[in-house]
Amino acid sequence: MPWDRNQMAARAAEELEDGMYVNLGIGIPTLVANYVGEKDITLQSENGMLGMGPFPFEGEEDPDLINAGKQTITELRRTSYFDSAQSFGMIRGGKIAAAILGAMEVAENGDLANWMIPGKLVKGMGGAMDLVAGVGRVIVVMDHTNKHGDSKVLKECTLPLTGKGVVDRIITNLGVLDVVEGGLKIVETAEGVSEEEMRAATQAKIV
Amino acid sequence: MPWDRNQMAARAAEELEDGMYVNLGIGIPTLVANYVGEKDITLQSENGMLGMGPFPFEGEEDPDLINAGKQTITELRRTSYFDSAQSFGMIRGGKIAAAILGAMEVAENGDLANWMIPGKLVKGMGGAMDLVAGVGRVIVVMDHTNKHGDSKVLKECTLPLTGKGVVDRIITNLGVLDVVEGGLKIVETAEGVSEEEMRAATQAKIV
Amino acid sequence: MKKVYSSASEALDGVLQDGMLIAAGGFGLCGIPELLLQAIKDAGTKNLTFASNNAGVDDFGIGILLQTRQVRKMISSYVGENAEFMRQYLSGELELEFNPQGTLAERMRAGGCGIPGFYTKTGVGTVIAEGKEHKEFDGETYIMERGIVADLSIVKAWKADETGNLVFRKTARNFNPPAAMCGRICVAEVEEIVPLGSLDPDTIHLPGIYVHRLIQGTHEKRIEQRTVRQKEGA
Amino acid sequence: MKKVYSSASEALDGVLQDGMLIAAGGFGLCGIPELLLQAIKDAGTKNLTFASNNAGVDDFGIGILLQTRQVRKMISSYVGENAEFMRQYLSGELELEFNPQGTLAERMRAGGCGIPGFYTKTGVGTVIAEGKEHKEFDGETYIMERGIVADLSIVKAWKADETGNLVFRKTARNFNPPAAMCGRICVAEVEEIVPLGSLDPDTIHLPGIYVHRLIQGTHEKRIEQRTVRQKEGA
Repeated sequence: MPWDRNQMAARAAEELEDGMYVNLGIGIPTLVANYVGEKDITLQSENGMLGMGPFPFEGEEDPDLINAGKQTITELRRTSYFDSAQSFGMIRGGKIAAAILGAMEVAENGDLANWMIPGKLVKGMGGAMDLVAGVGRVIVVMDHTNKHGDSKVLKECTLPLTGKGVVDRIITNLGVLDVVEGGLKIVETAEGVSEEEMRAATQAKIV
Repeated sequence: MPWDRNQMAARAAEELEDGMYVNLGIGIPTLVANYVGEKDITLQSENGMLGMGPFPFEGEEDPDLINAGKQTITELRRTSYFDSAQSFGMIRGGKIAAAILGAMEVAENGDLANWMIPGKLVKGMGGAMDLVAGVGRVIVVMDHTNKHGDSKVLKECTLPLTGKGVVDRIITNLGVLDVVEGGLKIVETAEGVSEEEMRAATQAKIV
Repeated sequence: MKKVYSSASEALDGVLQDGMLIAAGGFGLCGIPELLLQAIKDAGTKNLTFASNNAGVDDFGIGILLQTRQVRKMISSYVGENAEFMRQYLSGELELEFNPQGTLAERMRAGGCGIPGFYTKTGVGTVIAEGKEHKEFDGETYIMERGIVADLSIVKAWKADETGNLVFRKTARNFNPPAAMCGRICVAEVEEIVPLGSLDPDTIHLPGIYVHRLIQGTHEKRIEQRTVRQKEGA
Repeated sequence: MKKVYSSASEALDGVLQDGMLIAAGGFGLCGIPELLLQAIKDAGTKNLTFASNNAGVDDFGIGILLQTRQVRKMISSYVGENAEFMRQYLSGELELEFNPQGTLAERMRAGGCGIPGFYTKTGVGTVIAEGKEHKEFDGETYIMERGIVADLSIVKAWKADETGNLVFRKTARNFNPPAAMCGRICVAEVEEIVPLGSLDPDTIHLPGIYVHRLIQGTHEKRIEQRTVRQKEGA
């Protein structure tokens, strides 16, 4: 059976190793924080914070303390604050070990599209282009197909790119794929999902 | 009579206006601080400090608090500290209103040489090249001639440059010269020094 | 040298000009110079370009200047929270230059640091790279981005002393230091001006050299997305 | 993830390699990683290149590695305080690349921030500009300088917590943050490791993400130029 959102997040959490500094995108990636367990993971919020804590208790919200999704959050004992130039300096400089991000489309060469649909309202790329260009490892978490049943794992992206050849690993509801020389490689499938089912749902070349 | 070191420093201090952030080089420029009087001047030390105070009292030296000449100094109530990248960011970015520096040679086009004599021991340019390239106004304070009586105010510098066309004003023991279109312009002479004496001691074209 | 002014309007007096480029601090509605934005609205300055990560919401932040049509162009990374923005943009009244967030922050910092151009991997192979110089370094392709020098910077800090030394609080720091650095003139608003000497010189986030004018005021500090968790057992 | 090591030698174990590029913090003898330099001497690592503003004095700082001929090349802005340096340089044993001080600091910061090149006015028209790319921006000429990425950074701070968050003291901060940022691995020495949570998150100068290994030790903190004034009437 395909993974649900929480199972995808739990699988993504397995990618994280002790001591890592990690940036989580909005949506399913945010849920990854619930599954890191005992691992010593430090979350970066690109608006200027390392060591992001959980949401505050009611009445303890601080307007000066938000995450990159503009949500109120809390700090931890390890927290440090810095300005946006420093924050993206560490992103661009490869100091963040991994980013776990959602996507609209991923291509077999690692191209990623997750910021705009031409003709629709365009809100902007925010920090996504910097993250995919800079962090050590880009892990995409998304449904394998869109609501029409079309594959989001493509030979070529059709939407404007967020980054070219930037994706390392794709975690979908059907399983896990790596971007390798010549195409994608199936790393594993969700329990009860066959490789054939994954291939059928994938437009990209699987090698 | 030509100015002595302290008179040159006092004259240089007249260049400074209320509210200015200023960088003073070693030698005579350091003495300028003694003549700012009631003016609200903030001294930058390019190793990472704004609001440099005087030398400490004996026994109050702090190894963590030195100026760019590596001398022990003190802080003031307005002092802020920052790192070297930030320090030269403000220098390069034109935030320092003026630098008052010594020189070996100045040319009529504003070229400045004050960091090396080929064939002699070369210690390095330190922050001098950044200062002359970045600050709002470069004021040179030096003797008009060297110990052999040769002019240090030249048609062209003979020594390797610290900066090209960077000097705005020259204050020597004989008076004050500005770098203008086509050469140097005499602004004033020391009391008892005639324009003819200054011209005779100057190799550069005076317009 | 007096930096402290009595009001936002007084602090902006003689500084505002139609058509100018203003760099503004803040991320979302966090750490935005809300009093100075209100004073710009009151002054009625027109045809403004803002370099600002976001464009506020309809009735707060830069949004209040969109309502009055005072903004001609935004240089931003994310503008999704503002219906009036979208209306003006789609109707062609408002120009928009998207910058990746890190590129925007670094462009401001560079402009303030005398760096007219720098190379980044961000945006290579995307629409952001179109028309920009490409260069190889050690076998990888980068694009050149330009430093931004603004005519005016407006920023919001937590505390200041009278010489303009600024201290920020938590994630309200964000774009404020780079925005302050890149302005030919920088006006700052703070919650409290403290006596000279009461800020620890080691904890000053932005030295007063960057701040030309300063006001103290009361801030609404609106929260954009109030998210909370439940106390266990409550 | 354990970052705290028991000694400088332990913290450098497995990290040192002959011929590597090391970025070192410090200005003069102020804020230099004296314990790590001693440990590098003890390890006997050879053919080192140091990116460091200065080269220490004969018997302190990088000078101790010059005595043992462990240094092949210096990238520095000022090296005047070291007789052994001059001897080795003039005899051709030691290579020297002069960088203007601000260019060196910015090269380190750029390297740490993923910026492989940037433009500066510093050095235009001087020997420093020779062989470097020149480019016009808005009618002025600039030269391109490269970001530095070091194999190893060694820095000295005042306090740290166990996650590597660093706090510096007064002008001992200097090159330490940019040097730390540009290293693939950064080892820091501090005067005191304080309990987690005892550093105010708003006052951390360098976030722990930049610091991979950490030691606490006793520092000599030698003064290079002791200058004092007399108490009036004393």
